[in-house]
Amino acid sequence: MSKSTFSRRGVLQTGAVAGAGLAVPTIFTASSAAAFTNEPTGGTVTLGFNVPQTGPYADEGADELRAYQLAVEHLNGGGDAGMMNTFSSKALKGNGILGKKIEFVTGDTQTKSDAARASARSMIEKDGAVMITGGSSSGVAVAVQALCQEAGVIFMAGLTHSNDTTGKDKKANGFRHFFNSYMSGAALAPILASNYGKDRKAYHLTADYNWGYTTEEAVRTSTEAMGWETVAAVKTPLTQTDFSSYIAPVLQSDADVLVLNHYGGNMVNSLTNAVQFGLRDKLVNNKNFEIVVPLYSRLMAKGAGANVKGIFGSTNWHWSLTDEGSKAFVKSFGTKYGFPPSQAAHTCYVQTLLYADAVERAGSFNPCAVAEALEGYSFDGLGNGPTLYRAEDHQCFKDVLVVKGKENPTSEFDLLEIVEVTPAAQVTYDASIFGGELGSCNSGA
Amino acid sequence: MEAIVLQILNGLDKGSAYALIALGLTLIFGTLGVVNFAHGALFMIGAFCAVTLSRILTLSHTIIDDTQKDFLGNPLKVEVPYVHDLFGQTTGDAIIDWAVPLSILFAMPIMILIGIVMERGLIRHFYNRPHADQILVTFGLAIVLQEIIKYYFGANPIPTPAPAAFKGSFDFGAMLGFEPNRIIYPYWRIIYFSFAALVVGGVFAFLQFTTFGMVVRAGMADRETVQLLGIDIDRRFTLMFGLAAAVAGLAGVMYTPINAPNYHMGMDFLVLSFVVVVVGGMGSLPGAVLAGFLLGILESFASMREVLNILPGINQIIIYLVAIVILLTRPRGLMGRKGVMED
Amino acid sequence: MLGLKKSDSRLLLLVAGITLLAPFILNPFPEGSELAQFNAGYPDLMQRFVIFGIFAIGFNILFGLTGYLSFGHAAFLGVGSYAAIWMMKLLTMNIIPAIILSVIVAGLFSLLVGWISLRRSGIYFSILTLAFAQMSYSLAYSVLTPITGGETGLQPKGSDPRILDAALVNGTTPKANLFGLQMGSSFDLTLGSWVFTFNTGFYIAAVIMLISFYLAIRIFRSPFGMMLRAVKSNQNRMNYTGLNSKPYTLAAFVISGMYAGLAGGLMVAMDTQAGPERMFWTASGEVVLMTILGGAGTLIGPVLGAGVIKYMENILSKINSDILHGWFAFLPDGLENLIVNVLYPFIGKGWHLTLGILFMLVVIYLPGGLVEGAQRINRLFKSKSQNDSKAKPEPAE
Amino acid sequence: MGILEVKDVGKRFGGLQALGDVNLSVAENSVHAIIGPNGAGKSTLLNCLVGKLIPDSGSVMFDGQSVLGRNPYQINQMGISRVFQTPEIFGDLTVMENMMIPIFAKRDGAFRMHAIENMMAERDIVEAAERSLEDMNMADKRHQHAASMSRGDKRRLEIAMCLAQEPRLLLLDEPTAGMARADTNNTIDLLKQIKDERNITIAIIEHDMHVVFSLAERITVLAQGTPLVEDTPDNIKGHPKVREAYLGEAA
Repeated sequence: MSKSTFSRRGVLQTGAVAGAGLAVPTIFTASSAAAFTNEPTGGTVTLGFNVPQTGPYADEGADELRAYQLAVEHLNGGGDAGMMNTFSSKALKGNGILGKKIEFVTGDTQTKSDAARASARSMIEKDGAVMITGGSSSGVAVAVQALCQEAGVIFMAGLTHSNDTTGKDKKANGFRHFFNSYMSGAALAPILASNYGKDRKAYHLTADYNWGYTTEEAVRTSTEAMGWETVAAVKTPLTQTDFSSYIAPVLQSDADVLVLNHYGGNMVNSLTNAVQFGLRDKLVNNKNFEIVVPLYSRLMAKGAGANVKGIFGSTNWHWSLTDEGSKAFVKSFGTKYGFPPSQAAHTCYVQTLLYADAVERAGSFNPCAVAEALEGYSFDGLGNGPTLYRAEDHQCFKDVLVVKGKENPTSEFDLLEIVEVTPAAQVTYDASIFGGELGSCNSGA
Repeated sequence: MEAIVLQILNGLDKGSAYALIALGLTLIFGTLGVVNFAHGALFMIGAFCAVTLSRILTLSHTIIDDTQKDFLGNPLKVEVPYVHDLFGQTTGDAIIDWAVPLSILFAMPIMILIGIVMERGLIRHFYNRPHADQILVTFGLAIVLQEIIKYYFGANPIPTPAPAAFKGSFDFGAMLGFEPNRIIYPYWRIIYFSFAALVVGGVFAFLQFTTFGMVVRAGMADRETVQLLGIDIDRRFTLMFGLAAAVAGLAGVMYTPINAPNYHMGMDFLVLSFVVVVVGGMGSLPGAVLAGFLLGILESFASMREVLNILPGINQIIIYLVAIVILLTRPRGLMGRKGVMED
Repeated sequence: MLGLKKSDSRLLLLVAGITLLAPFILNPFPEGSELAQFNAGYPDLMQRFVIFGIFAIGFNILFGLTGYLSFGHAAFLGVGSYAAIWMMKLLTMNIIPAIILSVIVAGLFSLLVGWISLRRSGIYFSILTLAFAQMSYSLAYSVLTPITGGETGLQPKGSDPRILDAALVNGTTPKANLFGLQMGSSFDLTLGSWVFTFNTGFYIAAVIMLISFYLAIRIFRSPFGMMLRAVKSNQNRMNYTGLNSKPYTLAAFVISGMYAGLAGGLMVAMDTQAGPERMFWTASGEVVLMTILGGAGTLIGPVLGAGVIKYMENILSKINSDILHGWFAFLPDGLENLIVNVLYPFIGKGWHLTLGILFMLVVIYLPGGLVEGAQRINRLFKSKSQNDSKAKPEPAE
Repeated sequence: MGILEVKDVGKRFGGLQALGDVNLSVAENSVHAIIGPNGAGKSTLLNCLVGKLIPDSGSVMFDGQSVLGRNPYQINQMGISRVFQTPEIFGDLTVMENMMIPIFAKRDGAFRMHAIENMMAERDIVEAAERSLEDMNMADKRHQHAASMSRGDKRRLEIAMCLAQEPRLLLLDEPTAGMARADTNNTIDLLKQIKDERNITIAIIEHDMHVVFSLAERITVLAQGTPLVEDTPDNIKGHPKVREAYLGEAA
């Protein structure tokens, strides 16, 4: 276990400013002497890892935290350097960022916007964090991203899949590596059409909140473009635990595919219920009844157990990928923690590396300089093939994985198998379709 | 028509879960006069009894299989459950497969014990405190219990499937003369419903036909008189608390195949089950059961597409709406006794 | 002073002193020391202390005085927040209209909920308020998304109309202000290795909290406050004394709802964001915990309780295992690991567990909350010193 | 025409006829006792007078106005105060505050929002309360919590609270139930004093014949929900019907 001390305010890290009675007016915590919020002036730089540690996504948060710790270790020159070896950019030297050793603080988002913002603000105001990253829901991501914009620090989103994060709620200081609902739909539709045919009738169950709406919309549009018909779309309350009364009427509707636009506990329960009802053993319109889950995560697959077998869905990344970057990451994560990383861990690790790299290339921690370095940046070797951080909306465009629940898993982590790696070009869309305004970057100065 | 039959089925099934939890709550309120916010946590602990048993049954030793590789390219470690060594592969697998039904036997003594410990150690000191204090201390207990479970089992749901024999669903429609595949219902849910009916019937019979039950019922009606008769009603009430905990726990055990258990499932059910108790009438056992089924059916109807098209969002609030209407028009609930916490 | 009794004036002055000096009091440890982890004197947390203090003071007017246990007060806070954020989107980023509207809207909503819920008392009242709050939460999260922003909530945007404000410089984010004074602006005072932050938003919220606290004292000491305590004590006698208890409880309900709305409006003013989860029933439970933990029915208790819970939520939850190892690094490795393993379940991600245990202990042993605890300790010392003086042998004459 | 006129009042609970055609007239400035064996309907009648129950039939007029359909607090505002069998006081409040509440109710009606005024600044109310406490010899207890007092003191406080409102009709529900003989005598003296000093009508429900015959000017005997007879104490003592229904049972 590493023995290091954490959490200093940037101002005092050199001890240079320590003079009695020196009063400095500041906006947020960027002192007027500094060029931007929380400019690191000492030998260290503080990053804020804001993940759910309590609440239903705590396990996902724990995995994200593992990835962050691993990334910090690698960036500071420890361990086997993981994906730094395969990363196309060679700016990172394993001596921290710009020669400053990386320290970090952690916080609990509780998967609530308020708590997440409180935690992020404490990292910015108290601990002097110059970048905030993490989160495992879009509500939290959008809320924290807006905060970081206001405070003048960079936000590197963790797991957030809603179109809104880099769509209508995009911000100049926020960056997302994870894919989104639109990409899920675009990647899934062709695979569904080729596996299940173009003459299908779909029944959507949709979680009744923003992410559910965008996901339903995305899957609907792209499957309808393939020739599918949408028979019905029913909204289910977020707090629902037993989905039987939503699933039972599906067979009466003449639909032959059920799309579950659910995430987390909702998805685990609705899929479990649907399989229980024996939907997948039925023949409708002389076709096998099928179930689709647009967004998969390994932890959800684990929660749903054997029910995921044979069910299609999409995912940002999976540890069974065989490119050099993924192999390097799986190896160092697996060696350190004893099990393969989840996609949440992957995106968090990559985001940390990308941030560090952008700072190195920009030669400054200034958020505006970092944003400029990230905008329109193309890179490779981080597990998803050639990737572009698009300047217009700060969204990464890269290959999307279509996966299927594995029939014969060899371990509790081996639950999904990759069916198709959908190339980035196929999931790219016009930056303006979701509205929103990026604004201009804020450095807090 | 089919849709309605189907939603009634659904409602009965949902309702049986509500009824079981509410029954336990009402037993505790009726006998001890205690409002127990930790009841949902007992339901959750019951479910985790099933998880624990299946963990025990799958306790394994590892053997290295050189022919297969794990994700890091090392030889695969294969876990072999001890039950395979003890009973052979087929019997062993069958035992693991039947973990949930077996958990009933496992959970029963544990839940009764937890109930008794809870009553003796904590609840007892709150008989004469205001209801608000009871709510608060049991609410605190619920937080503690769920955090402990989370510490050991994590936040992620843990799948605990039903035995393979109960997979799939039964075609009611075909039986009733509808088209096939229109009204199907999973076997396990049918079992859950029957199980709930059995437990409810059992509790009623126990209270109705045994001397123990008679004394408890008398105590529920008038505690002081029964004590004056020289009967140690306190000890019986302690046992009743154990019984109520067992009812909640068993409801939890049997629920695990329906939804994979997680640490907050108790809280998810808690608010709802209180609404059920209040609608049924504080302290009324038949009221709790009736209200459980009624709310289950209403909730199912509210989730129908046809209804949602007219009243969007009604599925989000139906339970609360019903509670508000009932409380305003019939404060003692559907079957509450007159004068029992009526205002 | 200000029409208060001497002891109440002293309490008000004490609270005012502590609040205004909070930046010093909450930052007792020098920057960079191991204990700096426990410093709470940064703007966000200081603001939250006073905002939740207001929320709890208001809740206490209802629960502490009348004994009606509302499990739905977070709904008023949430409604107030939405009102405030809409004001900021449509009218101006100046916080005054936002806060005024949030109080009014929360007051109207609480009037409606209270008018219905107060037909019942006891646990039925609790369930009714809970039902209203849960309905508000569910609807705000889903069907009302066009008004509430649903899961992602609402934030002010550059493209909002904001008819009273001058157009923003292109691309900048709108910031909450009081006639140009930004809520986020701070003033750092460095004394040796200590840094103290004086934040505009905190001081504005603090002044509002002090006013709220003063009003609460006035209410407590007024005939109206006495009537509310009479409701809690014996509603039957009240009715047979020619008093209609319903308007009293309803007034208390609306006042506490307005306090909640004020807190909600201030939350938006300090941190321009409103989301539905602040209406979830656990959020209502939180204010109950604050009030009981501090001491229901006492003046200072709720503020104290709010402080303790927010401190745990923000400070305790940030302690991770690395920090623990850092603290105990001086110990031999085995012992260090043992201590860390014992402590770890209770802090960081386990802070809920600590909260639950603390709460149970308070309800069981200190029904009067931390205030009762303080009184007991006080008495203990007093009687001890008395005993001491008695035990002293009298000098022989 | 008495101050309280009860005409043909009937009340059923399910199958039980609790009151049937009760007629009663209480003359102004008199002490009227209602007696009767257990279950005779005395408490039901009282509850009908104060608005806790609404009779199925008949009328209850107080000073020419009907009390039926009014809430207890409205009836109290008309000038009827009730003392309960077990003292109903504000246990969590101090004796002084207990006294002040009825005085406020008298002055301000059923509801008035005094949220900002200081309670102690209400000079006239504080003084009125102190006077009443002194009348009751309870001035030294004014800062005590009411719940911590003896039962006799609680009863005296309750009566004081009712008197502070200067009611025109005081209803007493077994005011000496469960009291020791000495306390009972004190209460009788107290009530006599009230009767002599103030122009007040008192209706009393009582089991204790000693109390009844010490105080009452007229007595109504209730049995099985109907009045058997109404007369002066002396006539009641020898009445055969009463003996049969009530005293005979007691003997």
